[in-house]
Amino acid sequence: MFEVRIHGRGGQGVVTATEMLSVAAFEEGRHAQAFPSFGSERTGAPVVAFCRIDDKEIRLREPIMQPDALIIQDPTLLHQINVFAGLKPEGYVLLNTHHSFESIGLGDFAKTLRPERLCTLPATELGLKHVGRPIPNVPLLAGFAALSGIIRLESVIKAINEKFSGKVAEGNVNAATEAYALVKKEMEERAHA
Amino acid sequence: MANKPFAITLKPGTSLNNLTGSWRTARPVYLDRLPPCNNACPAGEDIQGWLFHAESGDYEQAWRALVENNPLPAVMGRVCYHPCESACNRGQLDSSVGINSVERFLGDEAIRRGWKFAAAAAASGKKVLVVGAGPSGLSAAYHLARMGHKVEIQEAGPLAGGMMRFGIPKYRLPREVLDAEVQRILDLGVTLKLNCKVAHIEQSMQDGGFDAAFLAVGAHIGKRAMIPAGDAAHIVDAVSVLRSMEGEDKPMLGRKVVVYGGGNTAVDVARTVKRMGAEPIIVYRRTRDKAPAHDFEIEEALQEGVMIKWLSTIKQAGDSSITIEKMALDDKGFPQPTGEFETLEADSVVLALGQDVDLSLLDGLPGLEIKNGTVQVAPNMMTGHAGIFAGGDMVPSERTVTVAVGHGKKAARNIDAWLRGTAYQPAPKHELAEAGNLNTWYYSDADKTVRPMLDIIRRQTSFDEVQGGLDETTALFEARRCLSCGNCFECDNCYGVCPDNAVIKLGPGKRFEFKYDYCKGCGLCVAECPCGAIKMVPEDI
Amino acid sequence: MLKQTEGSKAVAEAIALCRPEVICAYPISPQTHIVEALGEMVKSGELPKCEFINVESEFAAMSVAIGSSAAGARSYTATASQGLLFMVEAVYNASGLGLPIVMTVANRAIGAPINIWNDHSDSLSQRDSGWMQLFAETNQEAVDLHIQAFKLAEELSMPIMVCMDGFILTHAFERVDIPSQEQVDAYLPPFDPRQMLDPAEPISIGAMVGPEAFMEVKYLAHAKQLQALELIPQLAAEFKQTFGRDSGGLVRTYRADDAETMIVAMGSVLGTIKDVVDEMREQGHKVGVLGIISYRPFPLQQVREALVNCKRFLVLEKSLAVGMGGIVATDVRMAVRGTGLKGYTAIAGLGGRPIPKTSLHKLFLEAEQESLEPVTFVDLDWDAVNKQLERERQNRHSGPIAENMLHDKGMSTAAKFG
Amino acid sequence: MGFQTVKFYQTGTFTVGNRLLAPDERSVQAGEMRSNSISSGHRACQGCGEALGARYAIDAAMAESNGQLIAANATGCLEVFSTPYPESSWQVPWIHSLFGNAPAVATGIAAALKVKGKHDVRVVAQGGDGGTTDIGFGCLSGMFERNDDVLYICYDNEAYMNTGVQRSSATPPAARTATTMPVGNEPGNVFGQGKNLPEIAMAHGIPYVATATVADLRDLEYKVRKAMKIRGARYIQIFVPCPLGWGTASDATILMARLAKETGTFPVFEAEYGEVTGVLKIRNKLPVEEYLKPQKRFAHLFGKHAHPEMIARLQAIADRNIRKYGLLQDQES
Repeated sequence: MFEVRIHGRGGQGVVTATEMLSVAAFEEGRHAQAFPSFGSERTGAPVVAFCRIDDKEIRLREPIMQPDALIIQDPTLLHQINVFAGLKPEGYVLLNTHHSFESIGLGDFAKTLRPERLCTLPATELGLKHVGRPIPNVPLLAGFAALSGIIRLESVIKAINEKFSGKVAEGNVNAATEAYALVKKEMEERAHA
Repeated sequence: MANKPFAITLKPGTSLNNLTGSWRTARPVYLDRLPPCNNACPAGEDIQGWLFHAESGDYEQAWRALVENNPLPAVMGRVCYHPCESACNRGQLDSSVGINSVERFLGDEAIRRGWKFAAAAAASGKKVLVVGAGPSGLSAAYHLARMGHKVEIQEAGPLAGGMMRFGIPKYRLPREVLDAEVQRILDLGVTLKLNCKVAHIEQSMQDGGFDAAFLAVGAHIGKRAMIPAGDAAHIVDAVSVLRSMEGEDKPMLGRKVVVYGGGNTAVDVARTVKRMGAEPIIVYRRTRDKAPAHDFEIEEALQEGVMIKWLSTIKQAGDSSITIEKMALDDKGFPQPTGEFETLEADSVVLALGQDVDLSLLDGLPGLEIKNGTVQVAPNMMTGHAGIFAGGDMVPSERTVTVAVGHGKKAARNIDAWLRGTAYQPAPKHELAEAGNLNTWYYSDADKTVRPMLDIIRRQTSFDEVQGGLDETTALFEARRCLSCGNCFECDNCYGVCPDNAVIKLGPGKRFEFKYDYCKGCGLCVAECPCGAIKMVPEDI
Repeated sequence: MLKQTEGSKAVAEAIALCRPEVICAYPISPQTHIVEALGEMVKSGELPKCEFINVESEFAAMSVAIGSSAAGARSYTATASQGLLFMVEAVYNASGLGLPIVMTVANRAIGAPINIWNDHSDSLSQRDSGWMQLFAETNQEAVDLHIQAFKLAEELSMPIMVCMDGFILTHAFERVDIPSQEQVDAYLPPFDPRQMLDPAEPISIGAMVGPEAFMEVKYLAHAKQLQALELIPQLAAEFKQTFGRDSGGLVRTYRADDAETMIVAMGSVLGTIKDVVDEMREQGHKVGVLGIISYRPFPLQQVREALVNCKRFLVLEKSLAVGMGGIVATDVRMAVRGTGLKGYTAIAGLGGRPIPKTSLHKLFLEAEQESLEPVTFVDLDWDAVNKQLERERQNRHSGPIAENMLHDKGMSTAAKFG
Repeated sequence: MGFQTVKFYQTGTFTVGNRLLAPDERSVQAGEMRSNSISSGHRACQGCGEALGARYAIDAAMAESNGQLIAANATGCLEVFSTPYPESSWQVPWIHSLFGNAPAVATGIAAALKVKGKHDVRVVAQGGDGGTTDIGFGCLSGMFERNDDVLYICYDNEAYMNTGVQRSSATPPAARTATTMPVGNEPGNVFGQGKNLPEIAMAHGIPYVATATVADLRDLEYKVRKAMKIRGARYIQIFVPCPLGWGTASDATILMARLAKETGTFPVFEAEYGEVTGVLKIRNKLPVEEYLKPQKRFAHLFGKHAHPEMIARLQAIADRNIRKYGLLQDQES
């Protein structure tokens, strides 16, 4: 079982992101369970949502306390709560920022994790560029696909098309595609560095 | 219901099993009360009864109900002083119902449409002699004829009608109206012999083979007063004046005519001579409010230009003037001389001081009692002589056409009973329907309709009828102002206001019934009955 | 059709397949997504011949359903928590009048303190209301139970609550098989009301019943629920025939055959329990599970049969009878009366407190060792509780409990995740 | 108002029946075939205004709907006296659910009828003033706001009579009830509180709002029939005196209603979409004493320890009604 936790703020599509992640997994014939943290649903408040992916039926209903992957949609949360709580040592971290881990002061923390499983992505910019809204969730999902290989980009695109239609879908697909490529490129560059 | 939830779901209307009548401590009962109009009517008319039919526009039915008691509605609608209207409870609400005008409308309508009386009952084989074709005699003849008796009227005068013709001026009662109503009575098979003065009643009965007689000769002899008068003074009595108006030779009274008296006859004479071009002055010893004449008659006379000297007596009459003395009312309201005199121009003086009865036909008849110039009768209208009944002005009574008509009806019923060897038992009188018995909320506000009056110039110069009749709309309106005091008119209020549906509506004309199984005795039906036709009676507990 | 979808959406689709005729909606978390989805379906025409009424309160929601059901329409509403309590008078009335209304309860705690997260306090507070209550373990079961619920309610002319854990199920995206309209139509006949307000055959519904018949009326309601004990397994079997799935029924056991320690629970926590049991089984512990689906009527016999061969049982419940202990546990103990079985009660997950596997491992081991207190409060912060109790002992005016405890726990007013 | 066209008839215009009217102009209550929606044998007190008002109203609604009517009833006197097991007084399909939910139940019935295509079957909800102005107010307002196809009839007897005469928000100032006893400086119910529900209903902008009394049957029937011709939420408040609660004679029920109207204490009017469109004029204006004096609930205003100042305040309320609604014959309304 693979467990993903997504952090963000109300209005950034955190819950939608886990749902789309679960849909993407479903599209690949796997079982998935997405659920929110059931917090208050006000804009701007810290929000967390979860997604489990497995090849068999998922019965577990506890919150994800030791995630295999973290997607952090808003870097300002780093100063507010311990978003990394319970992260497994082999865990993946995808952070929405155009800075590096080092430049935002997470250099030391990053060193405790596997470097090939860490990545930052200017997802808000991608959202603005392709969809016209500063919503980072879809680019991050695609970036996560690129980073972890847990799901495929095609599945993310299917989930996008299930969730959205028309221009919004198109923009999101473009954003996802670019994000996927960016992360792939980043990972390759890092692998060759 | 078997498949419906137990107890929670119920069958409709099952509360009929719960007989709430057991809660009652008092029960409502329907009753009829005597309407004040009926109670006041000297002719014994069922006024409310005929108004009921008039309300729905069924005038013929209304007329038929009316003539059950009074065969002269067109006359009555003109000359009756309508005590019914004085008694009418509506008078306490706005103004009394114009019963008289509706009656006249019905009477005129009957003449116009030529309605006839219903055929007489099977012939009884009895013969009755009616003496006098005045209102009382005609009334008795009518009722007796309808009861199946053979009736002959013997009238001393040249025409039927009595005082209706010879006492009431044309401008109040057009003669064609009178003639029509008299003729309708004669059409029932009544024989009328005119110019046939009964000299001796027993003889006349014997001659004609009559089984009974009704005497209604009226009071036609004018009373005289002791007035010192010169030889040239022209003094006549009012009855003679009015009677002569019906003949070829009109009375010669001159220009200045003094009428002495304060009754309706005095006013009639004054208004009559006014129409003949004279200048009448009524001299009366008391005040207007003490005068026996109806105030509306005095008012109409004044409107027409009749002069009236109140609180005056004639002290002396000369050939072209009279001397009058001013009077003053004492503490008890009696006029007393003041010693103050005045002279009035007078070409003639008409005495209108009342009339006496010519009782000569009774001379020698055993068993009779005569008092104050009138024949005394028992409650059944029979004189002291068996089989001879009397009524109208010749018996002690208020001398009006309506009273006379009532006498005729009452006498007829008693004669009929006497002829059949029984006694007439009038139906017991219901308790009076008083204003307090009514819930007048339910009656719409509706002021009395005013009858049209002839314009004043024509009143002063012609004998055209002064007071007009109602047209159909106004008559209907007036009829519908009736409150139906004391008698159910099927307004459905009791049926409607019962919170317990404990009143059964039986259908038109059949009134209502209480369902005492359910009536809780709240009394709402009584309180909300407009006409006082229900009352509460304590239960026997 | 298999779908990856939200529990609420799946339930809404299932409701729509049942062809409801009147739906009353009043928003309360966490049931909102269900009626929102239904409202959209009605408005778009996707769900025809249905009146969707936005009422002004839950009391009105149930009252409207009472009216529509009494007038012969298949009627549905959904609620939770305070909403259920706000409609309680009408809840009792609906059952008293025998109206087969189906209501989803997205189970949620009851305040004060106000709390929007899951536990079973709300529907369990209505255990004596005369309504049937079925608890879903998964969203698939929630879908399936709603389809069965209409049939069950209308068969007996009695209302039913389908209970699903708020947020945990209602807001969870997971794989659900949504049946086809043909399948549902084959299973669920049109509503043929036992009685109906109809000018053609007037009846008076809702009489005042005095002492002379009230007990009989109440017994008849009880007797109906006893009939439901037979009907529920039948309908589940028929369901399996039509849809090819096991869903519903009165109870369901897991690895219970040779179990010495049985864990009894309701709702979604059964999934976590099963995972824990699997792990413990691997370690050689003879642990099994009894899931109760039908809480009302309570299947005393089936519970007894499921437990009679074990040595001890633990009832894990998301509800608390304050001043007494377990609510479900009381009924379970009633079922095994006379067997001498050892029974334990664990109160867990109140107000959305996570029930992690680790805590259950520990709890079940203690149960197996019979070292538990009769009533255990899982993951209770004894430190905070004891401090407050001490404060109250010392000072009558000790201040608001919740704030004191947050202070003790060093928390700011911003909630932690998890 | 429209029904006044029968004015021509001098006898019986205000009575239940009138033989002089054309059959189609006659009142429902005058008909031998009226539905008698509440049968005899109900357990209402003697002279009960509510039993009377309910039959008036429901019979009229039955007549207008050709018998296609369903009624929802709030808890209260009307419910208790009409349906104690095992007997029901109702002839119409009828349901009683709770005290405070009759409007919502009616909404549900209307929704069911709509969805089943039974457009000819109509729905009324009914309750007393407590069930309407107090406990049922929320549901009523909701029903109004949604403009559900329900005629709600409030039988207003100005207190909770079923439970023993306690104050409701429809209880008039100064009135004695079991919870506003005639003691202290300002005996009886307080001034300045309470709800004017017809006006609150009007504020919802619903198609039709009217008041009526059991003293004006023709007006009442006209309003019920008019309301039944309209679709959407409609509200009629019928003034139904209570002999028990008011301390009046059982035969004075209609008189009391009449006096309430004639003094201006209870304005009788109708309104469409929030605007007053007609008033029933006062025929003979009377001082409020005429209305108050026969009622024991106002007895403390008279006699040895009289409160003329409170009577004056009640008169002022009546005068305000008269001014506001134009209740006098020559007033614009």
